[in-house]
Amino acid sequence: MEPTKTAAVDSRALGESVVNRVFVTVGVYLIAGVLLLLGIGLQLTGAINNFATAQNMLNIIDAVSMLGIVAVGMAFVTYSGHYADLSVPTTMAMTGYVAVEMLKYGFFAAVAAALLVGMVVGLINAVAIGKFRANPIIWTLAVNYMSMGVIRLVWVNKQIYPDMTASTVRASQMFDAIFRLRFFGRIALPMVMMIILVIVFQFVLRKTKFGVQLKMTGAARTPARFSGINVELMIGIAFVICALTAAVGGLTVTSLNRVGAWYNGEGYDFRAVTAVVIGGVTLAGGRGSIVGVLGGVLVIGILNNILTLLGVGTFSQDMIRGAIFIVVVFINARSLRKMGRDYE
Amino acid sequence: MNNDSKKGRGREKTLTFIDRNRIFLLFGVVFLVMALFAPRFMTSFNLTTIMRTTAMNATAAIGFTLILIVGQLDLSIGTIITFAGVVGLGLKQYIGYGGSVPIAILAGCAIGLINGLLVAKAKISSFIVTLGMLTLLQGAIYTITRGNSISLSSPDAFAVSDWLARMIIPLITPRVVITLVLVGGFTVFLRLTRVGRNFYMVGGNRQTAWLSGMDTDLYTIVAFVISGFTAAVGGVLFAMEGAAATLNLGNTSLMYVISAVIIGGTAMSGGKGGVLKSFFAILMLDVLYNGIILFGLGNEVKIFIAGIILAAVVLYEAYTRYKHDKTVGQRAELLKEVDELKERIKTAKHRAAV
Amino acid sequence: MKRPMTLVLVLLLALALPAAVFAGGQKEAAPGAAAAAAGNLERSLAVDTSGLKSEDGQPLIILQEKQREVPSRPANPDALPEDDPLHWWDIEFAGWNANKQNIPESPKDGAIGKSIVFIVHGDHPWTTACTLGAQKIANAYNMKFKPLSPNWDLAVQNQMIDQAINERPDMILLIPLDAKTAPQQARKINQAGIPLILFNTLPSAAAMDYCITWTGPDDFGQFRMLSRVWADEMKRIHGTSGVGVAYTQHAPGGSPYFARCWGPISELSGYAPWVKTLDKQAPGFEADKTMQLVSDWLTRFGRDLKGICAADDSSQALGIFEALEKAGRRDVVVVAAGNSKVGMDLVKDGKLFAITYQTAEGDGALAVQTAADWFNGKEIPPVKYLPKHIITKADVEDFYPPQW
Amino acid sequence: MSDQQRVVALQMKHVTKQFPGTVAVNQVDFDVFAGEVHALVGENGAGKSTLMKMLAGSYDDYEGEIWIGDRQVNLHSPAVAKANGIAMIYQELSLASPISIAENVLVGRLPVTGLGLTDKRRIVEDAKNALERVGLGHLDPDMAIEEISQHEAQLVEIAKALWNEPGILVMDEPTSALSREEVELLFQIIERLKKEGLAIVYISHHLPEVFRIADRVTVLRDGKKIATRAVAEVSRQEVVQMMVGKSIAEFYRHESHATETETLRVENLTRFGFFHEVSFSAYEGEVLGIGGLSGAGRSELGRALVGLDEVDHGMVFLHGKRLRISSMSAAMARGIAYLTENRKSEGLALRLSLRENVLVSLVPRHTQGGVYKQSLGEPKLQELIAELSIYPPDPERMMNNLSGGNQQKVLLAKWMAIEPRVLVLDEPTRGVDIGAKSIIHKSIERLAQQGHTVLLISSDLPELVALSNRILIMREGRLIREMAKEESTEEKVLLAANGEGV
Repeated sequence: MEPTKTAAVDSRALGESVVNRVFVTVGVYLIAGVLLLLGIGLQLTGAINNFATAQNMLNIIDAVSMLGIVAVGMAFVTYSGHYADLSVPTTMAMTGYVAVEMLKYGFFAAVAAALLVGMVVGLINAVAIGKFRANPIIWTLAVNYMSMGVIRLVWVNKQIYPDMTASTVRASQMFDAIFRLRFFGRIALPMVMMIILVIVFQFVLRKTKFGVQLKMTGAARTPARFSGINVELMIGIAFVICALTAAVGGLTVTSLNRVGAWYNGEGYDFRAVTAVVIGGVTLAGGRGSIVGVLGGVLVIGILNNILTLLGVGTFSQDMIRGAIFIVVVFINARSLRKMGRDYE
Repeated sequence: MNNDSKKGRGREKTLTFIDRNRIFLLFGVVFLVMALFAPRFMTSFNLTTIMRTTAMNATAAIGFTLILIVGQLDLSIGTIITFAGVVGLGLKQYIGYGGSVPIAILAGCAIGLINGLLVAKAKISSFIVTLGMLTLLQGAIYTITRGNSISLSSPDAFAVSDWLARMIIPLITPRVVITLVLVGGFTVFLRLTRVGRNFYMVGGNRQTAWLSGMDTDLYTIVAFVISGFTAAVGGVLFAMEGAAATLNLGNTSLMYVISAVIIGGTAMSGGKGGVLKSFFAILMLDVLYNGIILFGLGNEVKIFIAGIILAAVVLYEAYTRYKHDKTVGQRAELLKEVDELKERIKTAKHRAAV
Repeated sequence: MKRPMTLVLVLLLALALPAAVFAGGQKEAAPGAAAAAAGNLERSLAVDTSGLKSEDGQPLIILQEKQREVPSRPANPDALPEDDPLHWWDIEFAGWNANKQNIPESPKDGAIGKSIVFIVHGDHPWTTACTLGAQKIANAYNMKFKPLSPNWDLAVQNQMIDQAINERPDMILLIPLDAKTAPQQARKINQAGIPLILFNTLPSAAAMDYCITWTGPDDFGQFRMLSRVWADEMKRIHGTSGVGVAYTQHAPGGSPYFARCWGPISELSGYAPWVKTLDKQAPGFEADKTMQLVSDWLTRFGRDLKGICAADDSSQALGIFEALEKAGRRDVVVVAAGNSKVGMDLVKDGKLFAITYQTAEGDGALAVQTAADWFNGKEIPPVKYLPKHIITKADVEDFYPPQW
Repeated sequence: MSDQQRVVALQMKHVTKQFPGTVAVNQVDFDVFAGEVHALVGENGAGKSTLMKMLAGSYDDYEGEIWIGDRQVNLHSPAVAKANGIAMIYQELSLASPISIAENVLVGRLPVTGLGLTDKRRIVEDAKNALERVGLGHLDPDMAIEEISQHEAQLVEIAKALWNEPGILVMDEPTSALSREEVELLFQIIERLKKEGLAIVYISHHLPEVFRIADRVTVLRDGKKIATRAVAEVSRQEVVQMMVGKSIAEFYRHESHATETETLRVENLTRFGFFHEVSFSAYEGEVLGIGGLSGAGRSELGRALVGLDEVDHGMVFLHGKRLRISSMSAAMARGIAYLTENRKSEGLALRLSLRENVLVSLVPRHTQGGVYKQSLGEPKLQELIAELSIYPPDPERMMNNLSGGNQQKVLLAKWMAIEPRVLVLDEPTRGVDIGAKSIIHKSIERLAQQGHTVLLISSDLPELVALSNRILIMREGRLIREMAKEESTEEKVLLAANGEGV
């Protein structure tokens, strides 16, 4: 935050090196590409095998599709300049519980109820953060505690099973299918959901009134307000979207685990933020894209894949992941600054 | 500017004073309730237990408070706690506590230094840096220990842990003393020394601080180093008292400390807050939890109440700011006539109606 | 302006001290006094818990007919290679060579009316079941039963131990949060002169010196059993050539992390040397992470991967199956620990070949039963295992409804 | 100024400072005598602020020599600058809002006791003294900056600078947020400091002020020094010419386009504690000036008109129809817009591009069936860039990389884009150079010509008088007077604003 140089700077001056330009435009996909090449290279040297196969690529996407679903929603919060929604994990768990409970009224009741839970949590955050400007990190943390408390109080440390609560076998089968349904025998439903969400939200972010106004809101809240934008609403919607995707993610995780448990969704908060930020959505807000977030998610997937194929232990993987995370963000921020597209 | 506005400000000031010190009141209330109703709460043994429980997080909270004061965030304290514990005990069998403890603490500082450099010099958001560091350290811990938590069952190790846990006088054990000394020291440092005040200035307005000749980067880095230091101290002492370092020693500390420090009244926005407040906030939470256990209630209650308190505090702060923003700049002399004006409006409406 | 605050605090402490004295005085008149009543022992001995059942219809307490025989400890286990069963002696047989230190004498006045504090490691459906089982026995003896759960937080568990000591119950039963921290915890309780029984999590040897006994699953033993069944099945399907296996490990800290991976490895090194260990990873208890891990394994090892041994039969097992489904690999033989509902359903569908019988209720029950026996003055062995049993499709039905 | 006291306090010898792509300050010579006020004028981007930041030690890579008295110094960090007795008063307030006034004033020089611990009592005392000097004796030094008003803060800023007992005092637009009274007070302070032998550098766009207070004036243009003259020997016109390079009339009274058709009527509009019972009407093609001291409630009135603040009482009519304005977007939809006085904090998203900042106002209008079509705004954007000659004319350029003047043009463009029927302009030319100023004035006139109604809130009296067809005077939250164009002169407005004269 050193005094910023407002003196007119003309484009010749700015460090528009090829690298920067490429990075700012294709952003994270550059990294994804590099990783893919790395993988192929390793395969050629025989260090790993079967990397460049359709099967493996699908595995990678499968592995991250749930993370993707959540991250896409989280992106809106970050984009609105509010860092992260830490209430996501418990929201996921709670939707799981409620959905499984509601299976006794059939599958669709369950899904509806789950989304309703997401909606409610989202609205709570929306009011507190959007209207009263509570600090997003702390507030969502508090909400996370409270809803966890609620879960524990209501379901007293029991976990509940779809096939036991469901009224009909069909209902529980359908619930089971949320994660397992496959198109053309291989394309899993979560993958499809992720892709659809990415497409829809990319459109929302870029082409709709909401998207454009959210950008202004995220980049500069007060000026946005003084431009006739209903910033409270914009931020509110962002949090609701986040909570809703968390609900969808919660449904999927619960369907995968075949059990409503409070540990479903654990760790998804920071994992999602990581993906979002790697994907080029800056914490300063108003910058980045949903497609970029998809890229971020893929980068994480490819990285894990390569490391496991190399036989790197789970724990060493964390170290590498942490380091790469910092580096990527650094490069991204730096090239933005050099391009004069941003300042500290 | 006339007397009325001055009076108004006087009133405002009293309120802000209460507001600024709310954590002490909060602590008082919680303590009183427990003292009166919780069975066996008021035994010197139990109170000592509370102090001992407080020690680790309270120590870590010192650095974290400082981090918030300079307007940054440190998500890595939890893993630093663990890391220090693991290093401190892991190296003991080779070089003894005399060597391993300093190394563990230095390690903490070093991690803080790296965080600080990345934030201040590479200009990456502290949220990112420390989040990455969290993941990285977690991996490092598991890798170097190969999944073994570390325990010492040698007599001298037990001797040390007994010494640390020994009750000197009610409420006070050596480990508690160390914590209290650190808390006291940093409170004085931040409140009463120029350098200490400068941290607030850096957090309050980085540019001002820089223009008044402070090396803001340096202050930021130092804050992170101190955060690493206090976390490490907390971790290694805890591990020594337990004569064992588990690999998730500090996992719960991060959220715990964040909540406490915020409840204590230190602002995420920087430039506000204090170590003593954070300490009492931690103490308050521990008293609360202790009481909850004494009542025989489960975690669900504990988690829920923690959430409520945190939420209440955050909302309260947000709402007061919300109100403040609405009224800032009002003219006292105009406010005086508001009632009379309202009256006139009402009658006018009335006449219109008739 | 600071004064009011300080005043409040001073006032509080002023209030506090008399209260402390009062509470302190009252403390001595602790429960258990009732137990002194004559004839209590007889009545206690008369109580019969053998009839009690777990939710899964199994008897709550199945006593091991014969205790397992313990090989003599090698001079220096760590010197031996990791795939040598004796390398793990200190973990596997922790407690058998314990030299007990000032263990309190049994009052021999009967278990009825005794007060026990029951500290587990953290909230989990397993824990809930375990506590339920313990409760059943406690009720049978009409004990004052206080369960505490530190929610997987070591600092909190230590605090709970202190508070338990402060309550001065007749006995403390403890699941150490971590094997390595157990000694100091046990030692503290021991020094406070309160009888202690450790259970479930096998602590490191030093802890055994300070407790009456340890009760719980014979993790190593069970996995040695499991691994043999597993090897046989793989042999039946794939023969003995090119059989590679991988392990999804338990979370680090505690014996399961080793028992459920090195148990089989060291066992098979003798029983079925033709089984090659390809990899072992700890994806945590998250289905999606496990799924990714196993998918990558399948990519990496392809057909060489013939078997997977999971440290957990719910999330991990599910993850494994989603991965196998996708790869269309029905031939991989999978075994896992624990009998959660999810796991048993998988066994029923023939997806999971075998799981170990880990009665959660029995775990808690055995601990309390042992406590009762001690109060009743019975002889207590240094280590008391839960029964070992391997559940396969053949008998899985007997274990429904699941405990959790 | 007699010769014996002409000691050179500060001398800059052909100093140069380059930014990537531009030479902000180019071979400039500049000196200040002890006990004189040396004004530094020039358009935005002329290099004034850069030159001063150089003095403040903000740059460690300038070229050339700087002499303080007879020592050459390297002002490579603010610390060094302070050590050499240089104090700055910044345009953007450099105060830490969560921190107490006292500590802001005494920052870096907190009094300490023997133990090296800060001395609470003396902190308060010293702060009080410092505040006394700028007429803020009534403020409680323990209050946080965020609790006091903006012009109070501006004075605190000055108190802070003076407290360092500098040998050289640099003031960058010190009056931008001050009311007339406070400006007078400031000038008295400056006079006193002159007598105490301080060397004062005074940067301002406000030529009247310059001619009122300065002894010498130096003109910069495009980073180069044009000339240094004694104020006594130069006329406003000449200075203006030197600044813009060509001769333009600084102000011109433009003829009225006001019609009889009423656009806006306000009745008893009241926001408790801010402004009470304000009533007036404005007509098509009229520029309606609103004069008064800062803090008189003018901005609040403007904000209320567009629904940024909710109103407690009163009615607003647009073309005779009662308006119930729930939000600013509603107001915009009805054709009322408000240009804020705080360009940086409320006006522009500095991280976003020129295009995004201008077109944001058009987003609702160009959204069809939920889809926003940016392309629809393109022609308008180009047109406005041309009309306001925004430089550089690159819609992709991030706002932060534009000079203040151009930023202000963009802000205006944002509101001209929606062609509002009523446009409320709050200090439309604050801190803007003469070139930009005249362009903005032309656009205002153009709006009027085309029948828009402009409410012009301005503390710049010449501007207010020159542009307005009528002038309303607000004082302490009330509308106290209306002046027809004929009778309105700077002096009358000023008197009225201060509650004097009839």
